Amino acid sequence: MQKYSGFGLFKHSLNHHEDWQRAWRNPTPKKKYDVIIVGGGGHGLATAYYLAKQFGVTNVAVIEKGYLGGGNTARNTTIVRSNYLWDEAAHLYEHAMKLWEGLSQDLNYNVMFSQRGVLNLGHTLQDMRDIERRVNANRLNGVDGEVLDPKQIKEIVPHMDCSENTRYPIMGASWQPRGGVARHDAVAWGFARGADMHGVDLIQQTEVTDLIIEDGTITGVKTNRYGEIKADRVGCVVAGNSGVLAKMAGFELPLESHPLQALVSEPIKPILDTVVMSNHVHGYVSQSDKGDLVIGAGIDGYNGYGQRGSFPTIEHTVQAIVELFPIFSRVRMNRQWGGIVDTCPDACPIISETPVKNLFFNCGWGTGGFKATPGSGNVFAASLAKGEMHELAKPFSMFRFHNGALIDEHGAAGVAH
Amino acid sequence: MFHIYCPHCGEYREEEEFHAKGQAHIARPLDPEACSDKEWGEYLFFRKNPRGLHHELWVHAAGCRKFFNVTRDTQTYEIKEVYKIGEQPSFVTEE
Amino acid sequence: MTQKNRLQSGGRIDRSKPLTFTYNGKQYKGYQGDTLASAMLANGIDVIGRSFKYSRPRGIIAAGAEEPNAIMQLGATEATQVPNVRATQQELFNGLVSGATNGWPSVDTDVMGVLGKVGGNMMPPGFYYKTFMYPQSMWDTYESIIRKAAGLGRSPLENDPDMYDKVNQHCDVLVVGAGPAGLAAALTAARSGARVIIADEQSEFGGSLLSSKETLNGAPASEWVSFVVDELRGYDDVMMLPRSTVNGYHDHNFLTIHERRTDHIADRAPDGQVRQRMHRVRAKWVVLATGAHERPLVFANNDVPGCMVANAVSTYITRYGVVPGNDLVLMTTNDSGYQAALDWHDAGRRVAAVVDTRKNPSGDRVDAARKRGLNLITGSAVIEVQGSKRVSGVSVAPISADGKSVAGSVTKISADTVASSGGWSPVIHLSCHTGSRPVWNEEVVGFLPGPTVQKQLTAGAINGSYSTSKALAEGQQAALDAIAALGMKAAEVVLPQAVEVNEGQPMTLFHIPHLKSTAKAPKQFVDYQNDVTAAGIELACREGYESIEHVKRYTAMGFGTDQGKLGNINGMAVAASALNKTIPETGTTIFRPNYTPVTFGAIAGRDCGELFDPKRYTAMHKWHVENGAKFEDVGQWKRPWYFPKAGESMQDALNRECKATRESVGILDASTLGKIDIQGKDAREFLGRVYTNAWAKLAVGKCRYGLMCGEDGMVFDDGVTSCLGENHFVMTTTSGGAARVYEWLELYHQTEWPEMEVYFNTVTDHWATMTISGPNSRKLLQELTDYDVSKENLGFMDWREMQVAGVPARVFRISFTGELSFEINVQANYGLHVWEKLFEHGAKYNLTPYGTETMHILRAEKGFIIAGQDTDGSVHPYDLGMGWCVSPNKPFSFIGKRGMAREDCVRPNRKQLVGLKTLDPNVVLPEGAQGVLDPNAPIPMPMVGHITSSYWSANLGRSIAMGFVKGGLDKMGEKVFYPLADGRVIEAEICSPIFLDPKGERQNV
Amino acid sequence: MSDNVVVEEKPVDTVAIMNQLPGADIVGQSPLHHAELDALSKKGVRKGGVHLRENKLQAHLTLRCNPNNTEQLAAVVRVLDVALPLQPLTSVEKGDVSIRWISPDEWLIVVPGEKAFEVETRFREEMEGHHSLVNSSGGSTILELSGDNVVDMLKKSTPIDLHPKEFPVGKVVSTVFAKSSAIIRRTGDKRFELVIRRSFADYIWLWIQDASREFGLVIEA
Repeated sequence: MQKYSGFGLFKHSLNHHEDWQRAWRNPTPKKKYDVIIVGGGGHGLATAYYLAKQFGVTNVAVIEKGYLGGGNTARNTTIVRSNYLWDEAAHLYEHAMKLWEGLSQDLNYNVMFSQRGVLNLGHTLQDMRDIERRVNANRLNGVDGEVLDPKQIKEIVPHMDCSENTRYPIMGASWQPRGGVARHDAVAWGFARGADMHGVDLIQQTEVTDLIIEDGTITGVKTNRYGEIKADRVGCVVAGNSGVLAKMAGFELPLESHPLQALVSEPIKPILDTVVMSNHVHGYVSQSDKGDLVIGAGIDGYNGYGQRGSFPTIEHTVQAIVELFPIFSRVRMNRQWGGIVDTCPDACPIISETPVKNLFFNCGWGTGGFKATPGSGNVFAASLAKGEMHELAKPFSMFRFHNGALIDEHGAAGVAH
Repeated sequence: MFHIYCPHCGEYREEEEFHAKGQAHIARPLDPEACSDKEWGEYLFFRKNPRGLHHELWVHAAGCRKFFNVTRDTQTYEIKEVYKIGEQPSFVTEE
Repeated sequence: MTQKNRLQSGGRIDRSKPLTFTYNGKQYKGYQGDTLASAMLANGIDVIGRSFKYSRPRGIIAAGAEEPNAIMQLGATEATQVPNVRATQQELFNGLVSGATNGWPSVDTDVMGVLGKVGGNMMPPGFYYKTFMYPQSMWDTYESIIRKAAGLGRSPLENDPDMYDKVNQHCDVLVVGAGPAGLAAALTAARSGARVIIADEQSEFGGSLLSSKETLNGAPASEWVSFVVDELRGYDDVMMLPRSTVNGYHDHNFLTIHERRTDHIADRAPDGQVRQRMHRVRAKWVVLATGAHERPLVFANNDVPGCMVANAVSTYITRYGVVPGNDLVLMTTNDSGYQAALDWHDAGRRVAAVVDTRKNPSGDRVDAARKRGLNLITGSAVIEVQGSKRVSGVSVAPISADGKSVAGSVTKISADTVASSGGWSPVIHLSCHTGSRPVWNEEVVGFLPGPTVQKQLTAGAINGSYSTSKALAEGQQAALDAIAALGMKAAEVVLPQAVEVNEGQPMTLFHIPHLKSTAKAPKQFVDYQNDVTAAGIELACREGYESIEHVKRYTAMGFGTDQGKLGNINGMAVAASALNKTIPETGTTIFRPNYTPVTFGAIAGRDCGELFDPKRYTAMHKWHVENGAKFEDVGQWKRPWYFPKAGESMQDALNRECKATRESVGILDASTLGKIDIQGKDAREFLGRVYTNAWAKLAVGKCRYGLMCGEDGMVFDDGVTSCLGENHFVMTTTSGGAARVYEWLELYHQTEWPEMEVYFNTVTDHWATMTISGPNSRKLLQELTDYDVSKENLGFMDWREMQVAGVPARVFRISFTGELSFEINVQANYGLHVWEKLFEHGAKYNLTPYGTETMHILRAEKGFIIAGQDTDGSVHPYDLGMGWCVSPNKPFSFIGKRGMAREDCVRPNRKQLVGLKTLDPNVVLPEGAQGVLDPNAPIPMPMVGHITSSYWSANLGRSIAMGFVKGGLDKMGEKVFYPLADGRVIEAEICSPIFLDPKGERQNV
Repeated sequence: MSDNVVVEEKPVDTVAIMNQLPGADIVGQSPLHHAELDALSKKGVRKGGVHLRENKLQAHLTLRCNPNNTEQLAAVVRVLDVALPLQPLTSVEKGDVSIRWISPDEWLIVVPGEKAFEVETRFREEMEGHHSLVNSSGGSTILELSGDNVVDMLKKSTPIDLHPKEFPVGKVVSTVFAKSSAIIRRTGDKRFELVIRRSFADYIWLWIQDASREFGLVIEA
């Protein structure tokens, strides 16, 4: 497989780029795999990549009903951070962060991971208590973090209104310098190319129509295009569709799918270097390399698979952004869109064994999925390779909703990500 | 933005007046003590989350403050009917 | 400077009103009625920007919302800068200041352009995914260069001086677009008595009729437009919105219209006027009459300034009296394109050639071209353009019948303008916004609106019905359909007679072949704004990005501010051809809001600044302001935080307030606490179900503290509820939790226990509540009431009705400070009166106002929790050491009981709330500090819990804290360490959270 | 201290009501007291598209009862001399009594401020069965809005359809008003009444001033 580099680009430019190889094959599936991953989004592709590359399981297929990376991977606001409150979540997201830090080189695909830092603003005394609590926990968990005062914030984001005469003056912020953004599509494509390179079959435009379960053990899947495909283990990484697959397997999940909206401005010259998030006024913003202000809105309160939400949610978000950055008032919103986020009651994911043997689920990431992509794929791959859950995944069992051992990250999850 | 008919006020109002309260018809177990952890967990957290027809609970928060049920398609967002607490939906999915 | 391209007559501009404008620092003239684009063209400005990736010179291509290139920076002052204004949609006004958004040092001599030429080949789509990776540490540097090069215009750096607002509208029929179809629809609906809104993005109604020489009923079409507009104006129930773009179509027929009210007058709205307005429309029916955009053809160097869409050329000539060049070559696949050449010729300039890709074109316009003796070259195409900052000539060659290859020798023709027409794309954007997928139509050679659940009708060019007569008829029919569905009676409207134009069959062609392969030929642009070429799309397909979504994302096609209005269909065609598929097999194209970009200020409306969120005030707020209070935001409430005196630090003030209260008497405005009046014979039983403790025996005249949990057993609110009558209670909640608790009670009552006879009414705002607390509080109160408030007559946790300062009051002897306390409630209209009377009498007791911070300290000295500060949704009453507040033996399984019995809730070593005393009494632990048992353990360090509340206690002369510690209730006296970010490690000892008066003697006097 | 009201121990009762008004020597301060509308009405503009008057210190009583209980309905007539509006979103007005439908089992009764206790007492005497009457006079105030542009201003503030066909005189709705809420009743062709909550009154006052700016706002005493 060809290696991507500046030199390679130059070489190909001499030939008018007519000889680039495919980034991944378009194979016909085999009859049987060691592992089938259902779902070719970022998490599924990352799982396949690490299975093949790190855990030596190369007889793997990813079955995707649409196109690769076409779900929430393609619809999020690309923020990466690991400053979660609870130990279990912090460890998982920090595992992801460490993988992010060398991901472009590991994949030989520039995912444009840019550690421009993430600010979480506090506007009330309780916000500041929560920020102190979280930053202290982060530091002791090995996650970078600082608490900043308004003066320090102003230095990092000079164009934000840090004055005292706003409705909810900024009292401080947590600051994770290693946080940042990445290019969302590139993450899916990079993992896809990497997985393919290690022999994984990526089967697109193919829908899993049923799970084959014998005596409480899964043995394969049925598809609309290729009939039955056997597998020793099956991992479902299908976000909003998890409930549908769980139903095929005969169990329910504590998930609800909600619209999560986002929007971008027209591209403007660089004006905002970092990610700014505010749970209190309900909005967050960063500026992409293309110049768009990328803005995340809140989750709509109702269930929805429509990839769109309600307009007042957009209005409230824009109000929050104008409140934080009054100078953006004359900048214009170009486009809005919606994703479908599968949310758990405790705002933490499910990475879990299930009542069916050899069937594993990875879902419920809510608003936190993109930033976890490599970590989620990595621990899920480890679990699928071994047939038992990785240490970091264990707390995220679906059975926690029975015994009550929830990991309540609503505070850290906030509006967004 | 949804346009929702409030069965108590007898007219359509904007979504801004309402709050979505999740899946409808989740009855509190009559004898909670008799529930296992699993059963209680399911009452608390496990939901249908259908793609398609969904029965959900809404409250006319800024209006008459009454709760009521809505049958809505979660994909097209069409509202098929609204009905009062204690009533049954006439639109149901075939299982 | 002269307007060299301006015609002496014709067009809808007003030559008697010359206007001056500035572009890139130079002054030019235009006329009232011009757009910035038409004025620039009139002045012969060719290069209006540089392309984003290759930095190629670019000119104006189109005349409307579809324009990808003419993206300008506007604004005469810093505060009124607007980035990325489309010159084709900006009306000219006197004094308009504009500039190009890209190009350094200027658009004409651009340094990046050189790089673009040299490096362009190094920048195929997705090149950035393939490089800038090594060494890892260099990415930041690479990226900062990429960022600087990207972006179009710039944000203002000063705050916006203008106002925006929103208006909620309701109508029977919303007509989008005021061309022939829209006007026919609006007229029919209006005459039938419907409530109609008709909106159009342009400055005047008429749509395509504004830029055509068509006649209706034998007269210029504009006469019919005036007639309709006049009639519509006469209806009370018709709202006409020019300069108003319907930018979003949301569920249940909710649409947003972005109206620009003053952008055509000046940079800044005239005083008192709103610059832009968002109409939030709920329409019973929507008629989309949004028209169509002409597709340019894709050919080599098709971005050189002077290359334009054919229809735009006509528009500039007929509507603005501007001929944007001297020598025109027209390339077309269809008859409608001919109009540009006819208009050009009729304006007196030279048509160098009409190049028709069809072998044997026929039709009225073709005949007209022949009649004028135009140089008609058929079965051929413009395969390449020459020139860099302006077209200098074209290469024309015969092409094969399928349009896929060059089929003959090349002829060069000199020209300065190339107009192209590849047919039309219906403007289906709005119909996609609610998730409807467009459907490809072979006949129209374009996507048409797909099936939808919205109450939506379409008319005219959006349906691929391009003739005026069809547009009129469909507009009328749409209105009739809506009127019928609304159950109204339709009025008669006689449509005007349009002249039928015979048209020949168009050729389906998007991408003009070249002698060389696409990869080797000069760049053939598909998406101008994002520099996406046909070669780039083919490369993406070759690399395996086969889904149209992949192609779009990999190449960035359609992601510009024009959202691919010109390029998307061409791009799909190129991809389809590369993949050997048909266009519908390749996928579809989905558009999202906004149709064209919308100012953030307009979306925010007036909900910003002072009105961003309500500030809620108590009846005594004015007094607090006058007495120097600092305020804390608690939910939407503004609560006094502390009352500093001159020269005092915050801690000084707190020390003073705390001591005054414990030593004499302090006063707190507690009006913000939620208060819910509960009545009915089942009220008592209801309380027993929603609180964790027992309520069966609470006597009239008594008060009791209660904890409220969710079904998961976790604490979510608390407060004191008092028994006012056997069937009558008043519940208090936290200030922030009032609305939630109220809805919670209603939820259970309405959905679970409707048979219970109980009514809840919120009375939060009705009562002003003031708490006097401290050993002298009784003396003070007694001075203001005839009622005997002695211990014997008004015991701890009693309430009584009495007059205080002449005002009837309910006085509750409850205490959150641990001191003798009285909570006085009076109707809020009299709150300030009573408050001031208390101060009149309280001076001698040094009555001291205190705020939330002192309240927090005083309660922490007593170990009382604050829900939301000492709880976080993950703790149950036993975790808080408040098992005393749970009555597990109540007959009804109260809310929370089962939840707190789950396996994880009863395991040992849960985090429990305890008191913490620092070893050094002068050190105050920061709230949020995390405790560890071994501060020397390696990272990640096992944590045992965090500090929830921590203060300097002036009364105790030391610091106090509350916090969670794993198994803490069984670890009294043990040590916990708090490593802080500044490197300090603070050692503390676990203790009871009741630091002061553990027996409660102070409050029980 | 004034002792013109004799306070005595009440016998244990099912519900507690009290005369909440002090003697006439103590003047109440309405939620917009601080805005000094009276002074503004004297010195402010006299021409404008929106007119505002605070109808302050009225008695606001929330009645909850069963609309199917004819006994209760009859009791209302005995006390107020007017029947409850049972049709959703309607109101009645007779003499100095006005009643607004709020919810199927809830009505807002407004009578002159000094009559609150009298009405409460009469209800206690007359009405049987499950019901409640809650005095919320201190918690809200009434804004009277009128003028040629009153609808234009309201359309900026509430999503309710105010077209006379949909919103005739007498109709009443509880709805959102900006980021707060209001009970809106049409009292005339170009005349509306808003019942708003005390703590939000200043916000709504600021909002109305801003939303009326382009039309001119006239304050009436």
